[in-house]
Amino acid sequence: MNSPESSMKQSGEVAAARPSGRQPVIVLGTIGHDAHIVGSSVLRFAFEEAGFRVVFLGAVVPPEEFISAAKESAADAILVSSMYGMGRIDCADFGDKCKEAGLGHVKLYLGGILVTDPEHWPETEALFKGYGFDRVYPPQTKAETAISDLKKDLGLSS
Amino acid sequence: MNSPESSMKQSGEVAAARPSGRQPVIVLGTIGHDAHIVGSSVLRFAFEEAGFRVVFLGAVVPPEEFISAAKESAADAILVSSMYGMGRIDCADFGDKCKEAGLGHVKLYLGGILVTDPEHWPETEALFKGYGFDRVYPPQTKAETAISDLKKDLGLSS
Amino acid sequence: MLSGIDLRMKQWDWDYFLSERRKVVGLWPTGKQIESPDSIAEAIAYHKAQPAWKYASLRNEKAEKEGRIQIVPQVGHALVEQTVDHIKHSEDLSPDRWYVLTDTYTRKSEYAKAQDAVDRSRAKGFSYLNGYPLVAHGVPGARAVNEATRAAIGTDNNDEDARLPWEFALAGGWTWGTIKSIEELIQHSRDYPVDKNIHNQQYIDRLAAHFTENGVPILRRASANLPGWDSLGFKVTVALLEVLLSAAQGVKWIDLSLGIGMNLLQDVAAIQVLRKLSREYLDQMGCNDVKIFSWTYFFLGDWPLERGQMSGQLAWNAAVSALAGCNGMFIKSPDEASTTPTAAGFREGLHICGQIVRLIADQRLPDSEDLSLERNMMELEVRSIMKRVLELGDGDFAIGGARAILSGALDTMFSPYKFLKSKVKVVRDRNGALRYLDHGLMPLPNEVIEYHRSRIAERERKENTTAGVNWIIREATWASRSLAEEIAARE
Amino acid sequence: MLSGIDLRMKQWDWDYFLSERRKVVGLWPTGKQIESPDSIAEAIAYHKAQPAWKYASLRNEKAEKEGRIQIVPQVGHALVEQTVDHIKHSEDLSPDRWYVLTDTYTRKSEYAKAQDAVDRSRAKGFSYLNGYPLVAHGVPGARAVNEATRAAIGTDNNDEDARLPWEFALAGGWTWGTIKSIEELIQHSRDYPVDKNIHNQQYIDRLAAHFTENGVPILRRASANLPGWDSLGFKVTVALLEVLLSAAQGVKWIDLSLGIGMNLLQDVAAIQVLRKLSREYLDQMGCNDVKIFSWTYFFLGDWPLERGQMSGQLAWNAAVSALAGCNGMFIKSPDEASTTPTAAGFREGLHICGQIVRLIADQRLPDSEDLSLERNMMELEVRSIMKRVLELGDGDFAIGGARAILSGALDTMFSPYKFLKSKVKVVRDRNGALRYLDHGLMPLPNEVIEYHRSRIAERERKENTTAGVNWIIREATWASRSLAEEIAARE
Ligand code: B12
Ligand code: B12
Repeated sequence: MNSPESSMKQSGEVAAARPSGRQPVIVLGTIGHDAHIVGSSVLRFAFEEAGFRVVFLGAVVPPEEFISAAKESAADAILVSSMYGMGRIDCADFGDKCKEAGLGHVKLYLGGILVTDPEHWPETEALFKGYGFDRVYPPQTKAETAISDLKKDLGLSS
Repeated sequence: MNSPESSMKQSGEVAAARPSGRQPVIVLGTIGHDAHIVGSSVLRFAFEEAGFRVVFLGAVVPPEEFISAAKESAADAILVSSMYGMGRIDCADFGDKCKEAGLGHVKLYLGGILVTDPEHWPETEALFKGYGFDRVYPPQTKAETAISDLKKDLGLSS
Repeated sequence: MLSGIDLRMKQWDWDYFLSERRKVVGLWPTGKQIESPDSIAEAIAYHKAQPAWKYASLRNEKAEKEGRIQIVPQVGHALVEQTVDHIKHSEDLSPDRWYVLTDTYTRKSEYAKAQDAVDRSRAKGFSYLNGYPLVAHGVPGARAVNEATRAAIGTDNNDEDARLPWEFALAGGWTWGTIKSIEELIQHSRDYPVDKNIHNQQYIDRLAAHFTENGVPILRRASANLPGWDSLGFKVTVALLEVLLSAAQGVKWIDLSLGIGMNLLQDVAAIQVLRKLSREYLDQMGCNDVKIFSWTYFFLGDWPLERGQMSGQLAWNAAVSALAGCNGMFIKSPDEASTTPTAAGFREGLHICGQIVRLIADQRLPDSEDLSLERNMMELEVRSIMKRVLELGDGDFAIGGARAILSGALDTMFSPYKFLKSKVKVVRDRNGALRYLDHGLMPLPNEVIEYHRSRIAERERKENTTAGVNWIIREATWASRSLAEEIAARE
Repeated sequence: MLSGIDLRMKQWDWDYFLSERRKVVGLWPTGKQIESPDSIAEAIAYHKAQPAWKYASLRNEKAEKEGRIQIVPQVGHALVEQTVDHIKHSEDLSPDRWYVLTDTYTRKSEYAKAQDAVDRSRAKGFSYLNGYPLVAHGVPGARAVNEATRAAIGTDNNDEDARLPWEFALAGGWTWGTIKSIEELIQHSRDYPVDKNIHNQQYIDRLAAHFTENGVPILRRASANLPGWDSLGFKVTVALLEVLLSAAQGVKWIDLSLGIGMNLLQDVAAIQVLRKLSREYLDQMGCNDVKIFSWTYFFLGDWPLERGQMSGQLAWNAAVSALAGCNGMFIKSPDEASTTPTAAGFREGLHICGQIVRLIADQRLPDSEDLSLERNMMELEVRSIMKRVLELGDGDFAIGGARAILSGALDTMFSPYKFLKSKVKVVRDRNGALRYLDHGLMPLPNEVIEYHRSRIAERERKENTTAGVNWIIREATWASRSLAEEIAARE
């Protein structure tokens, strides 16, 4: 595993571009007032190890910042983490905002602990897909799952 | 609390007869091959304290021994404990045996952990009432409950 | 970041407090309920009519005398009724206090958004908020919650600016709440000025002290609710600083609560060191009359989704707390990993932890060489950082604490706070104790650094690997991984 | 009661064993499956074809090397399919062994009744039996259960006469099981002769030893599965005697398992004393090649019905076991207080205890003055009883053990056995450690008696009561009482 000497919260160094093709880029962070940064940190290291360039925004990130970072980095995907239960409000128009910003082609993934009350997962999933996310993950989804999904969605594997 | 100096497994001394009326008598023990003696020991001390004479048979007691002890002591009630799960078989004809022995007037109480598989309590209760028990108790019934029921059933309280 | 306000560790003038207060009560319309100058006296009168068992402070004293360990669950939903129902659901289990978490909007002073979410919650019949909106429901709400139970109600509202929520808590008869003067930004903030945050907490301390001076013994809880992956010595230092800052404002009753790391010896050592040093520093400040109590806060790290594993982890946290002989524990529920805790969940948590407390009763971890070594090392660590804080503050812990956070003298791994150095790296040793792999710019004595290194080296030898970021990442999900999946991967 | 047979602690002649065996296999028709003289060799061949992980003995050795703590759940229903389903339900959690309890009829050699209950269970689709009828299902049944899992299968059939069930266990490829040469009657019997019971266990030991001599390392578990209210020193003595009796027959792999009393220090002391003295006495007997392992068996006392309390108690038992650093633990399930354990129940038990083991990992209770005092006292106690046993047996532990039970040198409170003195009274001290209120006729050194008394006196002072039978009765439901009811009664 590559072990960046940077601090645990800032964006890591760009991993060497993969030999063939452009290195895929993701923007990653925890949305809204949400301070939970550990889960996204785990994702960040796993995606870097898997060969992605990760623009890591840390926690307490306004939706707009995800969008501007995705534009700047020409990201292939935005991965949003929401842990603190306010995702229902924070994420309500995220898909629309991305489209408005011309990011309609960017994959939108969401994970964490999305709602405050115990809820049947398919309902939660449907709710957030309705907000424009391509994939929505239940609590404690492993980084590997998202990596393999994203590789598939970006046509990097089948 | 009276604290008999006898060993924990033999029958305790007869408590002083209550001033008015005959001291009520119970026969108590754990039925069949059942070795669990602690629950019955707890009952024994509680009933003695409540003024009953307790003929304590200990554990691993054949049904016949309950009956002969009840006859000998002119018992008002037989309290059977069954903990090990074989009550369904051990107790199947207990009521009939008592009736045959001329103990139709004796109250029959049963408690412990009566069946091996998780079961809806009303079913278990009905099963054992069908075997001739007047009262059937779920796991961890307190001695006080049985004492107050028995006082009621014997007309010692209302 | 510093805003440059004048920050000192000395008690505020009451007039200064009152002038600040006029701004605070104006932050949101419900503030009208308490804007009159008489409102404080009225609140004090309400408190005084309460029986002794409504006071967390007095409960502490009584429980300590009886050698009884207190148990405190948490609650907080969008509506008063939801919150009250949740509390009532466990009233027969007689928790000593309820720990009311406020929602994120209230914490972030976004009172309008909180109100909006309350309206939506009422309309939809569920809770849109991850906590109880103390400001939106104002004094009537706080009193309704308070009067729903025999337990002592307290608040954990402590984000950047918790002044208005605290006004409602105290007006509502709540008798205790959390201090986060040092740790707050490290935990929840991106870029708030650290001096202003401490200043806001001083406001709350001053208010609590005023109640206490007037015969209402309000308790403040120095939380060190920092993530479960943090160094214990760091947490002890943070809590100690918070204790001193509160005492300086006149607070007289303080919980020393410590987030459990889950290594029994290290947690017990930390609890003992925090108690010893708090007493020592308080006495040096002339605060011999400040009463302190030891508490734990359950592991603030990864909890498993699987219910059996979850029960085991809850029980272990309770066992560590009881074996440490603390006065009480802030527990979690089996819902921890999946939702905002439910009423049924906390009932189960109370049963699990209550049974542990019953079984452990007076059993304590006996002193031993291992424990004393751990304690000595931690004491060296804390004293050394405290010395630096004082130097940085030119003799003042308030501004020193602020500068320590910015300069890396106080530092930790995972934080959203932009101005924290985040150069520290902490890993677990073979016993699960937390050790500095990299202490960044923290002023640790060499002996301590060597001690931590040697413990890490033990695990390296045992596992035949090298400590590094890969350990940290793996440990982020150490406790929560599914046992079945772990076994499948091993085989 | 003694039957008067010739009982000595020396290895049986193989020919004597074989002559006994001819009677044993005739006890029930399924015995035909193994009556041929070749059947033992055939069973040994079946065993030899099994991989190393089917052996409890080798698993012990491997786990000890890796410092891994093993977890063993229990199972046993009337039908093979029910039993296999139960096992499969937790296969992904990879328990190290399964502990197969047989049913009461099989335990009491009432094989006809067991067969009848099997038929009824098959007809009704549920289990009429509180365990697995090992004799009724014979070799095919035992092998089917064995082949259903990667775990090492073993038996707990050990009532008065467990010889035939053990024949089936070993023929079925099961690699371990319990010894109850001393404790059996105290636990389950009314009036069986104590010398005959030991003799029956010698049969099993001799059979296990024969397998071992032939390259199949069968493990015997000295259980001391005595009630959770018994003195720990008494349990250690019982286990130690059982270890020696088995070793004398040639058994080479032995678990020293100890029923937990739930006071951490006392349980750890007991585990340490049992290990130390077992090694010492074995070596003195020239049995340096006998391998011993430390195990716990979860509290054999009252378990609560309430699920949360139950989870807490399970976790505490697991924590004590792990902190003691034992090689493994025999766990219970959340169904303990209400039914024969279900498959789902044991899955949950495995999760609860597995999480505790993960969290505690290499953490151990460090040595301390308190622990060493407890250990020293217990060692004095055990040595003193062992000396008396040897005297009673004129230098022989087998007949000495039998006489000790009858004379009160080995004695305990709650037993159905008519010929036990039952003069002993044991109560808990303020830390929940078990202490002799009355040691009856047990030959305890004065120092030990005083030590126990002084601990009881501490609790008397604390509670301002006098120790007596009322304590014993109250403690019979100490752990299982409903927390809510207890609180209601207090208030
Ligand atoms: C540690 C913690 C904290 C720490 C955070 C420290 C830090 N610097 O990050 C502190 C103490 C600061 C904290 C504060 C709060 N917390 Co908190 N916290 C936790 C806790 C215990 C662990 C979270 C964690 O770090 N887990 C470890 C990491 C590695 O796992 P993870 O985050 O789940 O991430 C993994 C997966 O989920 C996945 N994943 C995550 N995001 C995404 C996104 C995508 C796209 C994908 C594919 C995958 C993915 O990847 C990771 C690797 O597998 C959880 C409960 C739990 N889960 O055990 C509560 C929890 C998240 N907190 C909660 C709450 C309410 C709060 C507070 C409001 C109140 C409080 N307790 O003080 C504040 C809110 C602060 C804020 N403004 O956000 C609630 C949220 C409830 C809800 N959703 O309804 C939880 C669930 C606890 C609870 N049950 O009450 N918390
Ligand atoms: C201690 C114990 C043992 C000890 C008994 C020691 C002794 N000398 O008594 C030993 C180790 C010997 C033992 C052996 C066995 N046990 Co056992 N044992 C227990 C245990 C853990 C506690 C029982 C106890 O003493 N509780 C404390 C007393 C005070 O409470 P109590 O017995 O429930 O009694 C109270 C009430 O129920 C009530 N009550 C009881 N009877 C009656 C009757 C009436 C009329 C009334 C009104 C009230 C009443 O009064 C008491 C006071 O409140 C239970 C599980 C549990 N409950 O926690 C298993 C348990 C009873 N045992 C069980 C089994 C299967 C066995 C064994 C077959 C297998 C084994 N584990 O080795 C053998 C059987 C031996 C035999 N031939 O009977 C099962 C029974 C399963 C079932 N019913 O389907 C249980 C439930 C454990 C389990 N879940 O597997 N056991």
